[in-house]
Amino acid sequence: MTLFAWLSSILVAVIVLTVTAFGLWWERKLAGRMQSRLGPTIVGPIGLFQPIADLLKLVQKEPIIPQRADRALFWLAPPLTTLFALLVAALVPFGPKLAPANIDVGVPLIIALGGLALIPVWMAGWASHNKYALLGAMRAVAQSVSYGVPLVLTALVPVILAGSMNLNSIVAWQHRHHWLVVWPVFLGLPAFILFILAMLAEANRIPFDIPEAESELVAGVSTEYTGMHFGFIYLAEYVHTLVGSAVASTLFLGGWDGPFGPSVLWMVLKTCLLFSVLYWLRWSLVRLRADQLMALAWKWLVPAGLALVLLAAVWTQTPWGR
Amino acid sequence: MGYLLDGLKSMWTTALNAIRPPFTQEFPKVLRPHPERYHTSFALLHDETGDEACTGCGACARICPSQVITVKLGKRESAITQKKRGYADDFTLDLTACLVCELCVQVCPTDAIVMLKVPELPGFRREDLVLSMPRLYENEKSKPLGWSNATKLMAMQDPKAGAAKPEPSKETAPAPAAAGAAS
Amino acid sequence: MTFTATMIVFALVGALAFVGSIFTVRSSKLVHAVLWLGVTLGMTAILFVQLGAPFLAGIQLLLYVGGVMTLMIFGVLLTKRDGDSELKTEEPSRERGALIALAVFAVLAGTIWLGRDALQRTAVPSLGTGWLGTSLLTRHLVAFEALSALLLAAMIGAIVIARRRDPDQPSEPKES
Amino acid sequence: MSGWTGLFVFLVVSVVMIGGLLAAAWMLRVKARRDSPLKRHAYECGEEPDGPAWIRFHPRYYVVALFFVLFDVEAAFFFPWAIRERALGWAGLGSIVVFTGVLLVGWAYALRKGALKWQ
Repeated sequence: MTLFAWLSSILVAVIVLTVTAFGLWWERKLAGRMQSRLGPTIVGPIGLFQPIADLLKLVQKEPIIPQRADRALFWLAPPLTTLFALLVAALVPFGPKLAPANIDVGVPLIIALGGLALIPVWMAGWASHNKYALLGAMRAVAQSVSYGVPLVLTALVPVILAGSMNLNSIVAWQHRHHWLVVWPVFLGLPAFILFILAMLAEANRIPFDIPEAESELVAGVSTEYTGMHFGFIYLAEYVHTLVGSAVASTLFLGGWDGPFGPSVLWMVLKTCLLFSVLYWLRWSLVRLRADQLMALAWKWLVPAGLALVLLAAVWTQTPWGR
Repeated sequence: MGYLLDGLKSMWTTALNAIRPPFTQEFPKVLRPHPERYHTSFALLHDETGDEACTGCGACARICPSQVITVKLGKRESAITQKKRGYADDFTLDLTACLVCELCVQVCPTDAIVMLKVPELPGFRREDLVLSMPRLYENEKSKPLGWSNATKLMAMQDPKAGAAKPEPSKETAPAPAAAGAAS
Repeated sequence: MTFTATMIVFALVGALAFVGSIFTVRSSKLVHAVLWLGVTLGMTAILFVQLGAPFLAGIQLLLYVGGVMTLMIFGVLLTKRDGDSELKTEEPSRERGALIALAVFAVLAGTIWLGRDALQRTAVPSLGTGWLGTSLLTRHLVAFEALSALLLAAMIGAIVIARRRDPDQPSEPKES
Repeated sequence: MSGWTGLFVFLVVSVVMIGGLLAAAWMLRVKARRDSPLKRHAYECGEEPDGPAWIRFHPRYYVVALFFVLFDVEAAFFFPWAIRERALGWAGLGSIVVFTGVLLVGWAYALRKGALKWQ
């Protein structure tokens, strides 16, 4: 059992980091094509080794700690962001058996850990002793705080329908019935869309990348960072998005459930597809303004999430949902 | 609502772009076809007798708006015609500040300086962009030369004579990738 | 007495929680104190897991480490400080604080010590989250509904306080 | 319990991986020959940094965080109900609707007073 835990943990961590690294390449390639460019082509066949080159470059850079920064927090924050973002991956089942941590309270724990990744982001912004970084950090916190609520509420929809907080049970329920986005479609689809929106906002991705709005805040939290520490902040964002898409496909798209073939493949396929859609969004949409974002969260998403939860509860009481 | 519609529209656009072939070409490996009068970097020529055409008069250095040309005049006997004439003892053209205005070509009394048809590759060091005399003569041999020299340009500007036209270039082959700045 | 992995983790986590709480009190920077508090709260969550209350652990992470920490972070940034000034606790109040802490510790330890037999006899049944939901909505329904009134009071109170300060401050964040 | 062991193991694995990256960055890092104080200035678009960055924020932002905590508390109470939803039936649903309704009064009040705006 313990050996299995070690092996599956190492496997999942390696898979997540590798997919993230090549997700970087894939994003640049995709973004290039969406803008009629080529994307990376030089390093390796069709630029495939670009992330490795990037990593090597980052690793070699000189770490600079600003004069008035809080040295310990400044140094500690970026690795911690990556750690928390990565930890969520442990809870996602990549197959009926392949989940490093199959925990009964999976859903609240995933949301809690995902929200936790925010504290080191704020630490980074505060420790930099830079106005842009602090403003970015404050925006990041306020934004994630607002989007945490719809995130929890929409995650409750599959919990109510499946009657369990265990992610594996939720997938098994979808396996027995049907994927949640398919039916009940009036519940599953809006919840899925809301979940994706909230997840994007929590991971600070476009169209909700207000905390690092380049045109206003230089680079937000990462303004003062160099080298691998900058890399960690960057990596955390990508890991967050990747794991977020994995969670979304687990909760709404049936997770490892597929008509044929190995279950891991289906999970990876769904995750990567969702990941690509998120990049498609990223390279198509413009950034919202901070106040628009807050208004969207509190005026629309929170009541919509509540309505979905109550609707799901009503649905389970009706003869069709029992 | 407007944001949603615009967002969907732009997503449609990016999706269409993604399945179209890209416009970008990989510059050093693939070159776009250039117009006839495309010109960059320079070369110094030899005349029909095989001697250096430059007489070191310095007209190019004087007209150059950004003063990137330095010519050192020297007088000596030609090794081929055994006549005493002017030579450029040294000729340097600094491309870092060159405007590519082609004035030096226009004023050259002996058609000694012409421009090249292939783009110069960027260099890794500043010295890569300074064209010394050996490099300028080397360019004559190794690079495709541009159409224009002083005589042709003057003929083109003459209102009476039918304007000379640049000949259509036969050469479209890309330059060897590494042969640019490194010499 | 044999040492199992569970016990080692328990000892480590407990020690970290202890260290965290000490530094929470001793830090001279407010932000450090808040972050150390976060460490303590997070370690408490792990202790909850070890005590067989995983849902409580999740909620601890979600509400305390995620929520209350955020709240305190915002709270810290509302305080007026001149640059890098440090927190100082005056000598007598520090001593008094230590005394009170010791007293509370003595009471807690004494209670546990006196009730040790009863504690060992009644092993806490692991009833699970579902049981919690059922009892909340049936037996403790009144308390549950009263809770919403409490939350409502907190909301309205916060709004009123935030709005009262409005006139004497410009809408932009002001530098101290 | 085994799931938690797995989580712990995963934590160890990720700490080792991130630590490895940090160690690699530490070993391979380039050291500048000369240390310039200018390099360590906070970035302010090339200007001298002016005043401390740790500024005071408006209490309005505190309200947003408080609302988050309160709604999260609400959601936390939803979870135990959610997994027993079918068994608790309409009565449970009714209690939850009342619970939510009371909180929505506060929400409506906040919206009317404009307390959740981020400016």
